[in-house]
Amino acid sequence: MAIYGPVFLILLAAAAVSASFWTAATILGRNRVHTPDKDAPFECGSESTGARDVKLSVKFYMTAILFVVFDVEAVFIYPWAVHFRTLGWYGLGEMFAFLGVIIVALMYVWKKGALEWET
Amino acid sequence: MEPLDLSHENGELELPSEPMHLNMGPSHPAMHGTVRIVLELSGEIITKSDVQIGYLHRGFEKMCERGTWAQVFPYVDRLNYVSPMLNNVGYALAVEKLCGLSVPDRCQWYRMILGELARISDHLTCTGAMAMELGAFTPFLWFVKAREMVWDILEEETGARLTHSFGRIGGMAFPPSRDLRALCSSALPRILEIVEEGEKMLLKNRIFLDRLEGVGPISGADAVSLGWTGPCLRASGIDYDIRKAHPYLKYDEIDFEVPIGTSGDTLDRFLVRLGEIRQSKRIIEQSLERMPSDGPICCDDPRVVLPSKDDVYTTIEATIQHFKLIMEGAKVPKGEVYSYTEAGNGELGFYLVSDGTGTPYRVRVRPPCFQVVGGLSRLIDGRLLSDIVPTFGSLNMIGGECDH
Amino acid sequence: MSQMVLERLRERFGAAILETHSDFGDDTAIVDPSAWREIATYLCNDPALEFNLPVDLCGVDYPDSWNGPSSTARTGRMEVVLHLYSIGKRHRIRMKTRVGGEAMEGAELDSLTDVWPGLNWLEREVFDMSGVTFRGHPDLRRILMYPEFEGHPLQRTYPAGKTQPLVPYRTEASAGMPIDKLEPFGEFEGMPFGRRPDPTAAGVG
Amino acid sequence: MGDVKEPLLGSRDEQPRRSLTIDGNEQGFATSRVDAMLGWARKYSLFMYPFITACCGMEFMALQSPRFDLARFGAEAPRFSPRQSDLLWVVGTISQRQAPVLHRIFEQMMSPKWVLAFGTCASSGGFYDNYTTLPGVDKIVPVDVYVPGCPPRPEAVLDGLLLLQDKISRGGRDPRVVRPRNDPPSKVAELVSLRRSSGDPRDLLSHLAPGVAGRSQTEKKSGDA
Repeated sequence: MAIYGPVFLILLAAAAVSASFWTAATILGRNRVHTPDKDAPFECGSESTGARDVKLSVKFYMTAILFVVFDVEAVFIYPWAVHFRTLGWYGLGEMFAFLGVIIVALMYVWKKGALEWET
Repeated sequence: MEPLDLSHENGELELPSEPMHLNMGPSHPAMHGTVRIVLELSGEIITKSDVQIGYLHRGFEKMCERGTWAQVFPYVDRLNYVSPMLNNVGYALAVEKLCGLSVPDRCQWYRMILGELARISDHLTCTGAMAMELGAFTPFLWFVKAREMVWDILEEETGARLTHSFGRIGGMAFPPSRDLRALCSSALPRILEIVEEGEKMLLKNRIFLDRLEGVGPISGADAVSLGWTGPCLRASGIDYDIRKAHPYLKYDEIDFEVPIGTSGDTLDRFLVRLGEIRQSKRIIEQSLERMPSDGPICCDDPRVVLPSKDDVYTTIEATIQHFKLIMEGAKVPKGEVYSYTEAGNGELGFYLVSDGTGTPYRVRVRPPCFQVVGGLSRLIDGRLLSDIVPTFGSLNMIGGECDH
Repeated sequence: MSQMVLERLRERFGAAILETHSDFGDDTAIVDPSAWREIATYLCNDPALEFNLPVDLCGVDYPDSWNGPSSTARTGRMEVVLHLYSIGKRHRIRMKTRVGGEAMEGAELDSLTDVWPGLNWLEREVFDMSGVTFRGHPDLRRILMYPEFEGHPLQRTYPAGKTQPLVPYRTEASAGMPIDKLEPFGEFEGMPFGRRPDPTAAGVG
Repeated sequence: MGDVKEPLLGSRDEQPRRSLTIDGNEQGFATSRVDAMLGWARKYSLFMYPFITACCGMEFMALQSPRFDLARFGAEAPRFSPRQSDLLWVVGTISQRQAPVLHRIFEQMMSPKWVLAFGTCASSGGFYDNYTTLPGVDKIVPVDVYVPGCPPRPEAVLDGLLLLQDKISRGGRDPRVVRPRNDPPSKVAELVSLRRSSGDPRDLLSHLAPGVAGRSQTEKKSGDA
């Protein structure tokens, strides 16, 4: 348990710093005045023409989600790559199995046409 | 329960989606503060763009109808405010064509020298700003330092760094100062050094080249039908430079090349401008040698040119002439004329209509970058959003001239 | 050098070319407004003339109240002037026509945007500044002035000093200091005496 | 710290307008130590919003360049969003079409905010006194310092910036009069020598033909030493 002491301290310090910023901002900036112009989004000075509630094509969402999934999988490969030597053949086999699963998923997604961009 | 992923052969299950509208508004670092582009985007690709100008419309043509012919010079300075001297020379030549005047040789050479200096400062500013808008801030500072040297010479000659108002109908305000040769001979090599240093840093930089090559291409025929002139037209391979096609002043007596591009994309427009800086240096050097070191700077037509100050204070005729010229303006003969010169961005034309009085009836300026920016939406449609910045920078839109 | 252009125009269009002259070296053809488009397409497509560069298009206002400098009597108040250039043949021409009555009624011309795409913005500017509408223009709206602006500023009848502000000005009371021009900063202060008095400048806004 | 009430100035729906003064101290003099310290901190870290439109922009580039460096005064950081900037540089002519844009950007800036009108066109509309030009930016936004000149020389703008910094350090919000910096005569001599030591601009063209430049420089030095 002792070795986790410093980690706990860092978390504490981070919480303290962010809390102090937050409280300082609320105290100092207490009397903000909100006028319709001030709260409007800044679009190079022109009246903003509704970039907020626009119905975007679904392909953007698909690409974003797929990226998140494959990125997280990439994160798992890094620690393995660091301890590549110590894990030996067993580690290699495990990682290839893991990669196999990802490749299958990628094939499925590709065939279903989720990666298509020019509709 | 039916399985969800039915295979839809008959047309995709496409959810209705609207394009996103975005304002690349007037107050934008890459839009020179005066152009607003309303973009219709699908993702990063621009499907439709509406370029709106007029945010710096200052009513140049209406203001010219108020004062005399000579009072138009300060307004003409502020059209293409990056190279004001070229506007002065263009307007002076237009009025002289209407009056049928010809200026002495010394003044013609002097106009060419100061005009080419202004062209150098125009191209330095445009290429520097283009590099800065793509993130290369250091070459921008170098090019502005080089432009300071050009401005020092112009300040020494005309008294003002930017808005000289140095042209007069029938001549120039003052003769060249005695150390013009020394100033130019020492400044021009240093300016070339800085330009070469900037080029070494930019033209071998992979990122810079990838951002410019093949971006916003336009063919020669399209450019001509859009009314393009100047460096942007020459970048598309059309060899049309008014100093060569219809020489005015003394451009036919000196040799210089006209840099021509090949594919008409942003990189060619960048390289044509850098090439023109070197040609302008050659023109200045040859003009410096051939300019007579003495002789009148203004033509001797009393109806148009102001008398010298000591005459005005001593003789009554000069005083009357001075009073009538200032108060009622030079009496330009009735009629209309169109005169054109090669300014920084292309063919700068002046269509003057005179009704014989001292006040211009109509002064129409043909701003070269107005037509060039007119073709911008054709260059950026279908391309990426980030390609707008280099393309727009390479057109060198100057608010004062485009919105006159 | 391009007398040939004027002759070809005269022999081909005859009556539609009202007058031609070459003052100060610029070859000019004054044409009938109805034949404006036909002559323009001929100038652009004829292999001998090949005017492929649209140089400039502008409106010059000659209201009778100002008895403008135009020499011959022509019907129409607003003169639309088009300058063309041929890159290949290196010659130029100016084509003029007069449209619109005294109150700018019927000031209409055919649009040449499909002949030269470069005239798209120039026609919008002539519409914005001088009030001439172009039939068949893809999107004829104001280009230099803001859409809420009424009137056409480059017409002689529009006083120079009349502003139509979009944002309400701050008053001296709210600003706590004088922000308006102090008298005697007259409307024509500093202007030479020789300038022609503007007969229509009764009340300047 | 004085209770900084941002006035509802020129906002669209015409609420009652109050003049631009901190309620605490009318004369605009920093009264407490905290005010003085805050003023000192603010004046040397002015984040600018460069609202550049016309020819003054060229002189603004010269101002940013190494020769007339704005960074010496801590005011060279351009922030292209009004949310992160304190000083609005209005550089160049503002047309009637640009006025709503400028007004909206001024409104969207975070207070405390200041405005510097760069050049005659921004200060009073300049010689474009016609149907399309806004006769002075103070018609729509409260301006703190007006820098005359068309375009003003960079030195004039730096002087205007110093005036603004004095005003900020005093905590003055009074828009009526900006008290000129009081440079006692002794200081002027020092400033001039500082100017001379930083070199004559002609030095930039250093190796001029010795016959010409050398003589004019020695003349100048001996002239006003």
